[in-house]
Amino acid sequence: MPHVLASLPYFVAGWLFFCGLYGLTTSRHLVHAVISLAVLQSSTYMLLLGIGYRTGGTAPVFVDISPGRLTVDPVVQALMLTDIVVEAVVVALLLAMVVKAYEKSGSVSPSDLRTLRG
Amino acid sequence: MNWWLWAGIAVASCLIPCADMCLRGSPERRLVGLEMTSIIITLAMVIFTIAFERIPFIDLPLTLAIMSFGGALVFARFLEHHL
Amino acid sequence: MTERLRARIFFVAGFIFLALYFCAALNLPPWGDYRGPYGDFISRMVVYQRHATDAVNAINYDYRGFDTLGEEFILFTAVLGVMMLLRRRADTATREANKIKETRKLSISVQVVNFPVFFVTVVFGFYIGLHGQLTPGGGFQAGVILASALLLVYICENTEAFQRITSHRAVEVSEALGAASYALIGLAALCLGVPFLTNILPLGTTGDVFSGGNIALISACVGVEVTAAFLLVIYSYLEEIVTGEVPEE
Amino acid sequence: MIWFGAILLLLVAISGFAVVCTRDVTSQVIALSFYGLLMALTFFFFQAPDVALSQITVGAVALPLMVMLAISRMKFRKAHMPDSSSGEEHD
Repeated sequence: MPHVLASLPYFVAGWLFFCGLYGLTTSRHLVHAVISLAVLQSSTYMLLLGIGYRTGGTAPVFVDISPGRLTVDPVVQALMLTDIVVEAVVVALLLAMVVKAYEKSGSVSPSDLRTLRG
Repeated sequence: MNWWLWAGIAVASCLIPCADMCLRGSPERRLVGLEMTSIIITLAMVIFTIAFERIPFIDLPLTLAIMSFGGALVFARFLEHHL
Repeated sequence: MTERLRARIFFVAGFIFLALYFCAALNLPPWGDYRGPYGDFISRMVVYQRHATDAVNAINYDYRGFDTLGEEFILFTAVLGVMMLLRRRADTATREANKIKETRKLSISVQVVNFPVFFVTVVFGFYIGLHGQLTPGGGFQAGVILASALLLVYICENTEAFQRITSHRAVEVSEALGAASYALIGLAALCLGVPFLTNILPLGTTGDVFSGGNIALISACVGVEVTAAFLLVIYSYLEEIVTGEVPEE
Repeated sequence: MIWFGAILLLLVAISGFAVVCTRDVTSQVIALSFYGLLMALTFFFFQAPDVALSQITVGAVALPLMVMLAISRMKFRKAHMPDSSSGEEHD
């Protein structure tokens, strides 16, 4: 494998993390901040995908192949799988807080949440 | 490297104009790009299933085909009524 | 702190983080050169040990079942939070008294297409959920598919039916039951004198629908819970819009 | 084959950045859905079909749906309570 590609998924994961943080710090809309958080969370999927992949490996589903075949790592895939579904509900919880904050204060800007000021 | 893989790559390379449609412009323009994207990804997944010679993977494009119908209606309706 | 100052501080810190992370990533094992032992061990053993052909679901619902139990309770708690924040009418009597104000009509072609698609989606959701131990699938995905099938009922403007289904008490009960029965399956193993969440059911023939022992059962419980969870979340958001009234605080 | 995977990863990186940079929330939801579909294809290509399946169901439909429900509820509240922007002093 060419040397340029040897760390590419790790770079992409770090880049997505950076993008999510950028969106969070500069957001002027609470829903925008929540979506940025979802992008930030997807960086972990990229990292795990990069770690578990193996050149020439196939998926660990043994319906039509014999168990001796070289496969990619099933453990990191199991880590990702539940997290993706739970992520959607956690995003729903955060958005419920956003809706509530909007109903109380009439604003969606994070800088208008005066009670959060330290 | 077999021919199916090349075919899948050719279909999936159509995602680049879709990315342009989805990531710039008004919401309606983006919605058109999104529908095209789900069609192209369904096709690409079918072809990659044949290329990898793993038949159980065919469940995924099937799911995407079914879910994208509901997804399209949801997006269209919310854009029309509520947003 | 002004917005520009915050952005400036972020850019300094962010680029330092990015540079340090990229340096660290260069020393990770190269992509495609996985060396960990656990994945290989499970890939070789799963068919003999559990008679299940999908290693990922075998890990999720059996080898790492305790962890998935935790994840499921995160889901449960998050749905609880959404309902606490957004819902106001708890008792069924006032809920049934609410009139539906939304009377817009969709084009007839969409309504005609919707019914068969709803049917196919429900059947497909059951297929995905019950074949989790054999092919890619399982309870988590099946739950989302089934919930989106019921969302189609709302989309084709049959708002009354949607409200009657999702505001029914059975949805809340089945969410709680789905979460509880996962823990009860684990406790059943304890009653037989083996550790929590041990696979106690007969393993069956490899490749059969009734194989893998506990895996299919736990997957079904998770499917019930995820379906109910998504329906509850969707209805919590839509309640005001569907009933068309904003309650006084 | 590995070059195609690399291009796919770069496309994910670009569209992730584009999702974050979109300031209009309604447009951002659709960009997020595109990003989820692209992630699903990436998972599929790198031999993770289970993860791709949950990414298809959640990332393409459920996650954007949650955001749209929240936005539409906020719009609905705005349309039906014109005086709510004055701010009710709770707690």
